[in-house]
Amino acid sequence: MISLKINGKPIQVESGTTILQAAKQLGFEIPTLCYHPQLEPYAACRVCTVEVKNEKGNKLMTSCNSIVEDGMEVQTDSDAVAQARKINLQLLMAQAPAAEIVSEMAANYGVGDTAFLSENAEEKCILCGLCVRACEQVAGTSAIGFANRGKDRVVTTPFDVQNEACITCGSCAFVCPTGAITMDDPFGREVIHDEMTLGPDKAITVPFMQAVPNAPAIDTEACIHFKTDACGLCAEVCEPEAIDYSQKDEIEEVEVGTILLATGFKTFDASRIAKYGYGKLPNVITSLEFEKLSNASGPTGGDILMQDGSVPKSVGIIHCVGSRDDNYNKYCSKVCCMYSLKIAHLMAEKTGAEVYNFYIDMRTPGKGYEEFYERLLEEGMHLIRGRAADVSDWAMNEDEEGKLVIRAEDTLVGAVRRIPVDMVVLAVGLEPQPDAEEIRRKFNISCSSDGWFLERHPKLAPVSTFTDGVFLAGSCQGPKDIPETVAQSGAAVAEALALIDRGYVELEPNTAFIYEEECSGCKTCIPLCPFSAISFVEDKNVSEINEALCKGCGTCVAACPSGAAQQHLFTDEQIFEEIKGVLSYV
Amino acid sequence: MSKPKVGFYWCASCGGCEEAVVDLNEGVLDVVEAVDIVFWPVALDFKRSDVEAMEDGEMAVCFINGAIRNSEQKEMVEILRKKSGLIVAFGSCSHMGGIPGLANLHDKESIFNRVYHTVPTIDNPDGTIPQVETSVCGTTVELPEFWDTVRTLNQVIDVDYYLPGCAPPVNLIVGAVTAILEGKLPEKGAVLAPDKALCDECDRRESKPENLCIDEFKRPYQIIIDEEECLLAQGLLCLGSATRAGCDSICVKGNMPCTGCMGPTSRVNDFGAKALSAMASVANANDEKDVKRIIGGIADPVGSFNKYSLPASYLHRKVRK
Amino acid sequence: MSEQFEPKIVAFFCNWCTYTAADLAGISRMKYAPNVRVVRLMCSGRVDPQFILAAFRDGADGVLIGGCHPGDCHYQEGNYKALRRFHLLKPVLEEMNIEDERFRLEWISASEGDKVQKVINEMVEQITKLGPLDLEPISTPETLDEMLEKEQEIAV
Amino acid sequence: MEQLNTEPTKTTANAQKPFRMSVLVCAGTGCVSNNSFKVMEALQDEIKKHNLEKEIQIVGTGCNGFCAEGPLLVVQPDEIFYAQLKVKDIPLLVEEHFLKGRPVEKFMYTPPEGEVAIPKMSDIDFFAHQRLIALRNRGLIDPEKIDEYIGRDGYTAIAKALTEMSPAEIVQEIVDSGLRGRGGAGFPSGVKWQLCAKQDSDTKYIVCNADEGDPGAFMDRSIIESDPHSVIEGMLIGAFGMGASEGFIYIRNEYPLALERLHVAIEQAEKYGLLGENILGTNFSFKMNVVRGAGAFVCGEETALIASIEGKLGEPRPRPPYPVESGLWGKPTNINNVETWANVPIIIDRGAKWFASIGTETSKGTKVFSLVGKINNTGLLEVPMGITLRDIIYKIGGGIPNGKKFKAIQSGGPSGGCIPEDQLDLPVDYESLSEAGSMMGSGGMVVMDEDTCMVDVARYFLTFTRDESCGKCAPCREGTWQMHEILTKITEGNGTLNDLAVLEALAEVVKDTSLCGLGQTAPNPVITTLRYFRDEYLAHIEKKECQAHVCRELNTYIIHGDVCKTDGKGCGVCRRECPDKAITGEKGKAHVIDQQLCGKCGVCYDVCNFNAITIE
Repeated sequence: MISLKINGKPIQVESGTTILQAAKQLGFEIPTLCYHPQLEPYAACRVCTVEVKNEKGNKLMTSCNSIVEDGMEVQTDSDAVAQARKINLQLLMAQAPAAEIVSEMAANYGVGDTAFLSENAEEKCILCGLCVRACEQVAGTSAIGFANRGKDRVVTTPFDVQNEACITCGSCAFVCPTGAITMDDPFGREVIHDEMTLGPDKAITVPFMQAVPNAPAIDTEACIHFKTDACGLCAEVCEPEAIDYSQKDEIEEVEVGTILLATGFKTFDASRIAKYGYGKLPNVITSLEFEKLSNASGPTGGDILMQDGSVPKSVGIIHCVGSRDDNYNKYCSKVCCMYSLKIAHLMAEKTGAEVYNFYIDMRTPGKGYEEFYERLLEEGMHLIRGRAADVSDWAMNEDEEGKLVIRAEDTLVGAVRRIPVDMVVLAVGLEPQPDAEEIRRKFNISCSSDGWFLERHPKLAPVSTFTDGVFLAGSCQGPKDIPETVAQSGAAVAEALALIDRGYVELEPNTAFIYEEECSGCKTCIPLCPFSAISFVEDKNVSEINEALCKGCGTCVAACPSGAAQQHLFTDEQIFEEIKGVLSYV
Repeated sequence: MSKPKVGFYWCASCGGCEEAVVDLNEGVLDVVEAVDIVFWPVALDFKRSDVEAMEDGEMAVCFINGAIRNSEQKEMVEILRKKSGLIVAFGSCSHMGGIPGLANLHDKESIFNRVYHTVPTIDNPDGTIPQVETSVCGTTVELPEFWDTVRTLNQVIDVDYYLPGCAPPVNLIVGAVTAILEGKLPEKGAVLAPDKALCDECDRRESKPENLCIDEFKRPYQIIIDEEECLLAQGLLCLGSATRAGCDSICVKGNMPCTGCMGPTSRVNDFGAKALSAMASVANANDEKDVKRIIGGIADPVGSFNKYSLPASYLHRKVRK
Repeated sequence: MSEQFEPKIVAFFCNWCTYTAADLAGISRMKYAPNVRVVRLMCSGRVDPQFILAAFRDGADGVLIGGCHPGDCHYQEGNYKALRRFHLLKPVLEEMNIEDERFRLEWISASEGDKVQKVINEMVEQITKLGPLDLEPISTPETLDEMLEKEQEIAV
Repeated sequence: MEQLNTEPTKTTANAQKPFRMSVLVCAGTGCVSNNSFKVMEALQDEIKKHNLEKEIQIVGTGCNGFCAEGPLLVVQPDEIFYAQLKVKDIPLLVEEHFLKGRPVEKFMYTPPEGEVAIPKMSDIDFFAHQRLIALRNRGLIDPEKIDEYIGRDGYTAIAKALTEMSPAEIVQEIVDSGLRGRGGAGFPSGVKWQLCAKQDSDTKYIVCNADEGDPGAFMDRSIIESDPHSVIEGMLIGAFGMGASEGFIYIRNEYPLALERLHVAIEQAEKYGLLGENILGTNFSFKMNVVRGAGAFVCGEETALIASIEGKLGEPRPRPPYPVESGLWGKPTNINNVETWANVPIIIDRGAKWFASIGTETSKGTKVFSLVGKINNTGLLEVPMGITLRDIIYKIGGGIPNGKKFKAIQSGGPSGGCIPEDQLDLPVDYESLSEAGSMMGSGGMVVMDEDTCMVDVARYFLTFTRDESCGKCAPCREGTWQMHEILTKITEGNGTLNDLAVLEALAEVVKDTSLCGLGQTAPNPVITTLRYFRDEYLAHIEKKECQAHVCRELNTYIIHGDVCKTDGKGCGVCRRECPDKAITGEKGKAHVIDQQLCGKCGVCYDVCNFNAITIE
């Protein structure tokens, strides 16, 4: 332990402690600009200067990096210190007049204005180097650094060009004390709801409100620690030490009797239809993005805002985006008409905007659905029957200036209309999950031509599959709305329970078997069985089929060169007779 | 009690079956001791008239080898059927058509054309081909009618038993004769040989792997054949797994693959199709291109799988166009 | 034969894919030629080449095997075995003068009702064009003389 | 040493048949830029022409020191000193002196005030008062031939160190010698060595700081150019003493000749087994690296230098930890300046006691200075510590040219301070100079005469430190810039007394709170000039007057009409040259300057041949 005095107060601290840390323990605040507890001290701003008395006499030292020594006497606010801080803060004020934090700090020392010459009134950067150190020490990337000497010193990227080393983590902007660094939208748009537009989400998040379990998790794709093996700030600041980087996704094997496939759907990627301008034009959003915007726990607290923060006065909703379209999906996604009407209703209610629906056919079967549609008609919703041709920001007259223009044929009027709106919502359809094919193979089931999982029979076995014990629930089988999904899931669960309740599985009746006395032990059948149901019995020199393993395909039977293998229900004789039979009538 | 009378007859065949009888060596003496050979044209001077002169069913058994491919053979076997208590189809040719049966890949016309016109060694300026009836010096001379299709014995007459093989193995012959003498015959229509495939008695069977899959089919001249290892595992088209046992695997012992002369086991109807199925199944390929490559390595599939059995197969002859 | 030749086609369909697809074609009211006679097997891997030949012998003018697409077999790889046998049987049939169109192997998944329709209609059309498969029946002692007479006629 | 004898070089072989004369041509940078190589070529041609090759040997040496008089040539054994030679002089010189044996008086050095040429080098004042230790071989050996260094007892010290001394004894010897760092701060080298030797680490490094960045200083450069092996040997001894196995020489790339000679020297030393594995057959191994610096002044600061060697941005970091604890790549590292290293071999050779007998109580040995500015004998000199500034300026330097009055001497480079005339009897040692507000620095000395404006001098040095500040810490980056702005304001006549107060306060804060030595010493010129020449500042501010007439903004140019008319006949040259068209007048008549239009460029003053224009 080291004994020293700070402002006359004695204190004992562990060796290796800095004066700044020691002073903090005693409650003496020392101003800092270039210091950050998670970064190595840099001692560049010199604001943390204190006066130290030791055997060599009095000396001004920076407290952020100076290690305490036995017998030190430190003054954190002596006249000399105050004078040094005043001058240094004035120098920084002159250099970066727009850095408010500096002026505020100077005001504490009675400095209102700098005595020094100022060159650039807009300057915010005080060259404290926090960003550069954060980039190197936290992000581990060194994508930014200092260039030039002296007064020409600037923080920049190598050769002043954007470079791939930058992982756009935003550490530099986060740590910047003066706001000199901002994260820019590459499209130059003002960012109001970052989830929707760009910029990385935080690497540690609770997936969504009310998530279960309601615990934050690290997104390893976004986390700097996993990208560059640096950072680790969260572990440093987490007092209960709950952060564990070594945790990994684990694959656990669970033995089950039945499996429900409820892999759901994926929404249609609206940017595939370039003419609607999604991803290019501002304020063209998808229905799901509208839901997030409208959500009370969403980024805008439920207010429907455009990217410039204003409320839309007119909104177009385009139906059947990616559905009922030979170029994308031929089928009707079933749920879009109704949710579009809901969006229209909410939009009108929340913003008072004029809402235009562009539909092909209005499909509202179901309990209460048609009535809702009627209600909307009464509310004065604009419903235009016709597929929207495109969305553009190309104005042909003053009314269209600064707006999104939807062009559509109004088939009821028989004319092409141009409707200028502030915001466009695309009612995107439902699509099978991109990995449906993979899942399908894994479970040995089929897919329909659209890619939805195929039921065993469309009428008689709508939740079963061709694989016993595997059932389908929800929209992995095809587009469904919520009640339908719930109903079908219930059915699937009931089927699964029935199987579980019975507690045993019926074997296939059509298993293969071997006439032992006729088997020559040629082993031809053994490698053919994908289920390893056939084994060779050495002492008898014959093959033997385990009927519990046999799934009854009959491949071995067809290959058995001496006909010793046969299949129940499908013996050679039976099939020969069947062939004769089917050919016997004219 | 007089000794049972026995006959031997030879139709479309190579004569090897007759040799097989002779191959009994001194055993033939025991046969002669036990039976009275009353008809054996290849060895003894009997005439058709001698047979015709017999009472119906006078012969206890008649062994007929060779396929049937002309009218004279048909007539003879019909007579023999009448005069014999039992007819035994002797050897692959009468059993399944045999090598001569491969003529079913052609027809009478093309065969005559080849044999009498286009074969390089022929000297036939007049282009003469055999005629059933020919006038020679005022008399009519007859030749048997040559059929378009080669037939197995049982396609022509009712056959009681079959002695398979090309030629039938001696021990099977002895076994058959003994059974007849002792009256311990199986059900009519039976093949007088074990009803298991050759792998069962093959010396190399233990070297056959359980995960047999073939990357390339080879012909014997293409490799130096290992004398211990399963021939199929070496890539040779050995049909032993589809072929009835009873030959003591003499070909395999001679380091040559089984070609299937003993015919199928009792549950198999079409020897060639079944053997083909077994061989194709173990080709190690799933991709169409690879399948074609490996399967393409099997030269002459019809000749390979139906070397002895074409007339007895489902398709039995080429479709006429 | 004044009346239109109607070919007989024997189809061996696997239970999971092609048979279901045929079912789907039915449910979907897809009309296909009635000439096909379906033999349902659990898997195309069960198709013994003997069955094909037996079908031809018993009077079929064409044989169709329908199985799951490669990789999709309900039994994992039965359809590959069918593929191997098919490619070995093909040259045999060719040598026996049975036309290529008379024997087909098609991968038809459970969702491809339309493919069932297309394949069958196509096959019927092609085989109708070829005419009946004139495979000589196999003689027995009883039918021999009759057949020899016929043979004589052909020879003349 | 065995190895050395087996490979006699040409020089040693020739040495067996002694030459009649050795002609030592200075090949230091100063003389080279004055065409000494051409002179040498001409000499060779001429000697060949006269068939004197076997009698006369020509040697290109390192810097002789008397750079103002280059190209220089010393003829041994008679020590005849020729100065300012030109190629056309050579035929006469060769014929007269070398052939006929009559030294040529007209090529010899004549002191500025004297009339008689001085033939012998040691009789020249410039050389007479020097004591050469670090520069012991200058002008005597060919720096590109290791044998010549060995011939002058080179590499005997390392042999002694390796075979007769323990590492601890070596370090102790340096401690006892009282040698202090010659790079500027004057930290006792022995103490630093002890600290480094004490560190427990498997890897240690030693570094030679040859990043000589002060304007007007060329001590390190001369040592490397004239005697590179003395540095290498010093480092070898240090490495053995401190337990280091690898060394770095950090040298600025602007020193191509020094760089080349260093490479040649290292190559030769490696060939002789004096560098590399198992040096002189012992277990001691040492690898030498040369790192080229890009010429940033701040890289002379040791932590910035380390960062630069490591390939990082050359900027200092806070100390502690000191490099002896955590230096290059975090390993203990000892950094010494070129001159310090060059002193080491001779200390080991002749003993600490001998070395400690030279100099003063606190400052032992000698110091090399580069003497420049308003001085007659510009050049490089080595003097014992304790000599007075007056002796340096008047005895060695030969006084101020043109009979001007001495005003101040600035020592220690741009970060040093200005010392006025009343302190000229100050003994030159570390403490005295510091007390006077200046510093020893690396040994630059700039002499200023009465024509020098001290405010302008301060501004000039601030220009340098402002430009060379790395920009890391705020007081240095911003403070030097602001000080420079204020000084500029004053020199332009816009200064106020408040500016002076701000300047003084700022200078103190920059000095007290800057991170590294650069910033801490950058205000020295301001502080010392304010201390000794405050009246000049006040004159600039209050009277808007620059006594030395250096600050042109403050000058008023006046044409004396009578002189112009009578002497100059109204020649009109000034009118034509004036860029501001501020001068009017007809030919033959007196001219007048319109003070409103005058841009104060001073061209008229410079072009007037009749002294009709004066500055008020």
